Amino acid sequence: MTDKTPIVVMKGITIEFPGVKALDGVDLTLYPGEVHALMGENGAGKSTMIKALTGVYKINSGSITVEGKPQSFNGTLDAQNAGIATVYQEVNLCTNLSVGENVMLGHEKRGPFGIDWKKTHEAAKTYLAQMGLENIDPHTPLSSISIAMQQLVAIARAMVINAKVLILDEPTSSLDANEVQDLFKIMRKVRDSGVAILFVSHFLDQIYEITDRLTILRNGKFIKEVMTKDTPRDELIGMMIGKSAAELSQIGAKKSRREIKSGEKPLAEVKGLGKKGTINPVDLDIYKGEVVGFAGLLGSGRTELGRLLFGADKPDSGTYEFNGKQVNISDPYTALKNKIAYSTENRRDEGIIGDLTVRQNILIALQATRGMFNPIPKKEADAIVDKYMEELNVRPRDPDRPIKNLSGGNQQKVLIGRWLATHPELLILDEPTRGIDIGAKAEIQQVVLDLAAKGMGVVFISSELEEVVRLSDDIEVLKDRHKIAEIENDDTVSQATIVETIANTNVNGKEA
Amino acid sequence: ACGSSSAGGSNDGKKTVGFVAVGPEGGFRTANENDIKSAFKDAGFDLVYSPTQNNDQQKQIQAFNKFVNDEVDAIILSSTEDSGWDDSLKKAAEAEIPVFTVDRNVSVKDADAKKAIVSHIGPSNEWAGQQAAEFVNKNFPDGANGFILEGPAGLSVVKDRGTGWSDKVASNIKVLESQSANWSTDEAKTVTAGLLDKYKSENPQFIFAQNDEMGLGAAQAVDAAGLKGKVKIITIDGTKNALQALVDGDLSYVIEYNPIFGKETAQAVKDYLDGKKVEKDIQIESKTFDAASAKEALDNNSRAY
Amino acid sequence: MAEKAKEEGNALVKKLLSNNLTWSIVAFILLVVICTIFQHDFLALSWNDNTGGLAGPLITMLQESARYLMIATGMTLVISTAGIDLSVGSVMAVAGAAAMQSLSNGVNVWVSILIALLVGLAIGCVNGALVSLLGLQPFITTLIMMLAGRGIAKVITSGENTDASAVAGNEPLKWFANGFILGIPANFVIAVVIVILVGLLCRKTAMGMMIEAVGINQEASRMTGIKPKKILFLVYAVSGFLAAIAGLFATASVMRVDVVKTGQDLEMYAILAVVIGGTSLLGGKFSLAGSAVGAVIIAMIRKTIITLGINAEATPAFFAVVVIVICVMQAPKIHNLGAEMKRKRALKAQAKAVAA
Amino acid sequence: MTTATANKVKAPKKGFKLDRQMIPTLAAVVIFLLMIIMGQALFGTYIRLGFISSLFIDHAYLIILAVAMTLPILTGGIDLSVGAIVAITAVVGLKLANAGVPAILVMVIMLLIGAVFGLLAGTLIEEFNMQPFIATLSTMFLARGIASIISTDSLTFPENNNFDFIANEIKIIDNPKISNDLSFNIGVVIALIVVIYGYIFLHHTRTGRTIYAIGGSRSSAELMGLPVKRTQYTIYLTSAILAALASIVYTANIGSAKNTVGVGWELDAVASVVIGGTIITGGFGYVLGSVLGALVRSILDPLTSDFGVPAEWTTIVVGLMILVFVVLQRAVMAVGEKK
Ligand SMILES: Nc1ncnc2c1ncn2[C@@H]1O[C@H](COP(=O)(O)OP(=O)(O)OP(=O)(O)O)[C@@H](O)[C@H]1O
Ligand SMILES: Nc1ncnc2c1ncn2[C@@H]1O[C@H](COP(=O)(O)OP(=O)(O)OP(=O)(O)O)[C@@H](O)[C@H]1O
Ligand SMILES: [Mg+2]
Ligand SMILES: [Mg+2]
Repeated sequence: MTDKTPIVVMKGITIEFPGVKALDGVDLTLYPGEVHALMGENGAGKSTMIKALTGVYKINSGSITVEGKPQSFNGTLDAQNAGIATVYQEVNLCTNLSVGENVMLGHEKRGPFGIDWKKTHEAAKTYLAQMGLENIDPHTPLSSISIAMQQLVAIARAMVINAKVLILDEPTSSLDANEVQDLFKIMRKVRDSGVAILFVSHFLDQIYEITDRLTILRNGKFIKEVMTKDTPRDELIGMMIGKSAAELSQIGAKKSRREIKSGEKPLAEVKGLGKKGTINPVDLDIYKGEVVGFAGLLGSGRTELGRLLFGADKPDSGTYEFNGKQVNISDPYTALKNKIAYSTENRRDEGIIGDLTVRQNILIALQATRGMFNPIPKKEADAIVDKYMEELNVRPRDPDRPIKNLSGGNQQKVLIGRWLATHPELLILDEPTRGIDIGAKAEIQQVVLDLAAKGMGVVFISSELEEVVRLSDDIEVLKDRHKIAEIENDDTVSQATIVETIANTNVNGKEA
Repeated sequence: ACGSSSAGGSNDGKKTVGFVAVGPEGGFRTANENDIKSAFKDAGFDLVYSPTQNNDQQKQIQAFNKFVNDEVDAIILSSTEDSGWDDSLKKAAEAEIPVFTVDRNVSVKDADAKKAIVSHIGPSNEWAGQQAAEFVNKNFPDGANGFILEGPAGLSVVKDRGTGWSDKVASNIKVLESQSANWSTDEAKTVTAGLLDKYKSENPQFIFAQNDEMGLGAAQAVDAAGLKGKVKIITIDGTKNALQALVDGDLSYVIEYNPIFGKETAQAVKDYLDGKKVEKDIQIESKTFDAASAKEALDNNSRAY
Repeated sequence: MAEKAKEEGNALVKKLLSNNLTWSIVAFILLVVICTIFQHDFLALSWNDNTGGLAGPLITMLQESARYLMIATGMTLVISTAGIDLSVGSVMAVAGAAAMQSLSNGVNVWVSILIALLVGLAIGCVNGALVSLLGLQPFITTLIMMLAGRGIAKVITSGENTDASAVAGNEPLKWFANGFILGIPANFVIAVVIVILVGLLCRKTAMGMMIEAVGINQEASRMTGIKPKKILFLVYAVSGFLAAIAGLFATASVMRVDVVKTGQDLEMYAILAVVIGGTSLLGGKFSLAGSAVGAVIIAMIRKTIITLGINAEATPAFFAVVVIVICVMQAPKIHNLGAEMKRKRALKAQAKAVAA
Repeated sequence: MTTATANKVKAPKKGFKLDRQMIPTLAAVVIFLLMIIMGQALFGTYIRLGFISSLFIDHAYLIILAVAMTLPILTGGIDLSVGAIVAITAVVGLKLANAGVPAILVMVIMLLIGAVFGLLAGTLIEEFNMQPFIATLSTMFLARGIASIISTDSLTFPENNNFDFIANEIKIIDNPKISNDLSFNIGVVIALIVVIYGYIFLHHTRTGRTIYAIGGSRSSAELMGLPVKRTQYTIYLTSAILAALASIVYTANIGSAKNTVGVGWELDAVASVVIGGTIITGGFGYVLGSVLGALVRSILDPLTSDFGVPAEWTTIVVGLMILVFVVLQRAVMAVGEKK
């Protein structure tokens, strides 16, 4: 191992933002032909470390050498020219352009008359195919594919540069198991060709599956560099969170199913709810205190169904009864007024309001339901903000920071706090644990269970079948924008049951 | 629909005249254009009116070329600029459409283009500037200090009125400062207030405002500074408002820039189309007013604007 | 202890230096200084018995700034939603025309004022409806309204520059623009009061936050239950209304509307005031205080031009230079110059140490 | 694994991809044609060859400006200085021509002056974080101010040292009546070349694609490693140089100029670009749309004048026509999105 010469050496990297030292003397060494993971809790400084390497942030002290040459990049372009390809945590693509254009931007194939679009699109097609997106026409507008697919497109884009270093910041957070395996296949191929890969993920399974070496950060400080195979999980977790793994709250067994009393009226009763082109009519009952999981593959329509329930999109068919009343949920405002809340999977575009403070981001939905001219009294507001920052362990615990300056995982926690603050009776959570560290994930899962126990109806949408199976009372299975099955989640049900259901049922509900 | 017939109503035997205009801007301009329009209507013409925006010559050129293309019987040109018309006039000459310039004369180099212009009708800006200078000369034989309020930098009216002033003004008359107030009453008030502050010690005694609008603004600033009557204000145009102000003692002298020459213009066009001879340069008489003659003019209600 | 105090002091200085408002005020003071050099009694104030108020260059400057304060306030809210209102200048003309025309047609002065305000509000509502309900782009919508507004003003006065200075009973309106309250120009006082009211409305209720939210991320705001359409409609309506007040200030000052000149180019001044005040044209966080200072600076620049006796030909260039200087002073690059150089030096030293 | 992915990814519907972004531009074509037909039906002069010829000859400058304005608008920026750059280059150009500097050299100098203002705008935007609106507003004031400091006279070309060769009309069809002549001049050819250049630049160069990317999301474009800064400089340089080119074509055409030329042209150019379907917030649009937009904008004035609209009403009517236009576009797009 050590006989290799490192390709990237970062030493004593320190980065300060107004009021925070995001990194404090961190070292990182990348070797060719290895997958190296940056490990740490939300806000530990992983993304910041990556941005320091690629010149997005200027370092206050420390040194960076790439292939033995000292470097200080002035932006991603320089980094790219030096052979570093990066996929950042938040998807950074141009939604106004087509998928193919996004993949090839800056690397279009040129012919005698400038860009040769035919060749460019062909090239894009091959790169997309590598990511398992062979059936996506490169001409498709990026805006029309889901955020998860966009993530894959971003990775395909990174492949275009013949990089010596490939950086992937939480690429798997929105992928399902299949996609993750596809991605790993590619990562192995790339690694074997001698490229150094820097990888960030909060899934320990994935870490142990793909990585060779780990660098652990905590609170912006360098803790240790270790070889993956020599480090047991407990020890790793201990290093990441600074206490022993045993102290970590664990949700062990599967939730026991909530029994529905006969004659009990559902909290929400939906019949034939659908919207042409996005989701076919669906029947659905959600009871008080019940967690309903939506399971399905990428693009199966889980998000679309969630959005219809919240009125984010207008349904064009179906009836919707809530709390025994016929309701017409035509927009989010009406939904919130009826005590229905929805936390989006698309954090950057539909979730955070970047320049507003954490405080304002928590309060804003509650405020909107109260109306513009009925401000929340300061005391009450402070109490709410404190409560949810505390409960969800948002770090740093400073409510007056713009939310865009928080780490990805902490942004997610703030958003969940926003919806809880409205005291919903039905809470729809779309990928709530995306990008959340292992400690916080368990906490959020616990929050979901607690809320249900207190009588809230919860819709839980996640690409991680494991957590869907563990938390849900009922699981709705979707495929190709149809609901194909409803599974009562008892002890006989496992992830495999669901995968089988998806594979063996076609959209008419018949066995395939 | 193509062929010899022209754009408008030659079907009813009326002659069509295209009017390349500046557009309604209040004061002189509105009076002038309304007068031309009604005079041509009275004379039995079909007048197609085309204003510009922001004094943009380009829009005028476009309108002119369109009239040539529509084969109107004559074109009235009230240009914002005195040059830049050669090409368009050449086209008019080729199409044998007579052009009458009003208000502002245009300078043409090209011989073909010159042929298109039959006649110029309008009062003289330089004359108006000269009158202002002469009034000041006469009133302050021992010399005086004062300001000039100009229109926007670069318009030829502004230059011509300025040239007229400089041609005639006596050497002991000192212009402390010339500032633009953009033809605007409101800006003139602000500018004048500033100038009065700044030159308090120089004892300014006159203000020459290049139009009525600015003169009225200056008068208010003078009034506010408690200098009413001590500073003589001279303006050009001769709108009713200005004459009233003259009667009230807010202004001291108003030089008319007579906008009422629609009749003369219509007559010239008619004569030419009837094959009669038309004079090359038809000067429109303008008057000057002091308080007494202003009162008279207002009393017998002879002012149309 | 002393160390800590010093550190705190440094932090304060840093905060001040990176604050746009600081630089705007510095710019304002610089302009005043320049004027005083040219005209020694520039700062002098005297009592004018004629008008019953203070007199002097600064006072006329404040008098002029009232209209900028109004349109800059409306513009701030609009810009905060990532929009723009190019029609404010024209709305001023329309409102002025409505007031002057109805006055000279014998309408009671208070009714005339009301008509003017309602007309401005109505145009603002049309802008708002087009932008929010039809989803048209603000730039083009208000550009259309800018064109049409001039036309409407001309239609109201039949193309004349209606003069109501001689109409009996026009005193209240005249007073708005020319009067004094405790010696201070009434229009300035009124404008400041309105700015404060709008500020309170924005910050004491949730209105300000919601406007900002819509400007920062419209879709995310919609998902929180805010109704972006309502907010958009509201800000354009407010902008129209405030522009009408500005139009009254501008026309009542001379009791005459000039259909072409009243409010001409003032949309640009308002936008400049907003940007100088630190609100980004991309929308989001806004500062009404900043815009107010920006508005006064615009009036001050114009005063400086008169005071220095800058030629009509050179005024646009002078204006440009001042604006560029102010904006460059506000540029983060300039503030961070010191820190950046220190950082570079430190890194270099480190690199040397490593090499050695 | 891959098969699992394959069966869930359906091919998107055909035809959808291309049309949506093209719709506003197509709408511009249709409405332009409708306007011509209406003009012809009511007034009988709108398809005369002479009318068509002067539509292009008189508006070659606007077509160039519309192309110039398309670039910054595609990035979500704007260049308000184009009208003022026309003025300053025209004034300097004519002064030099009158001082005996050869015409070709004068043109080169005019283009260079344009470049200087473009560079200044680029610097203010990229180095000092000024927003394009404010930066170009400042350069607009600056250019206009310097132009009027240099001269407020109406300047004309000297007899033997002018740009006539650009303006001289070449008749393709020479009828006895001038209104039936079909003609063009080098100015029109220059505009045509600019349009082709604009098209190739935006659609067949990487810089062009970067412009669209910046319009989509500047921060994304930066993180994607695109040369954002360089592209921004290129944009404002190009638009300023094209403005200088428009100035050459315009002054050649009318043979004279002065400091007040070009007031409000930036707004005409913006209107053209928007009518042509480019979104003012950036990211979507076509050069060809802007050209159509310029033609539509140009035909509004003769239409209002032929309809005999009363003087006070003209700007209202022009405004309403643009409004109807953008509303129609919006409606067409809404229908397109539904499909
Ligand atoms: N632009 C910024 N301004 C101020 N503080 C910032 C900024 N970016 C990041 N931070 C802070 O730096 C710290 C590290 O953030 P970073 O995004 O690197 O965390 P991370 O390890 O990637 O976490 P996650 O797993 O949640 O993505 C956080 O405390 C964050 O609040
Ligand atoms: N085969 C496909 N090709 C292109 N776009 C698709 C396809 N399937 C779905 N989409 C788009 O992707 C989105 C998929 O819907 P949705 O987000 O509800 O899926 P999901 O089940 O939540 O999956 P995920 O959120 O993991 O992507 C929709 O915007 C839809 O238009
Ligand atoms: Mg991160
Ligand atoms: Mg989803």
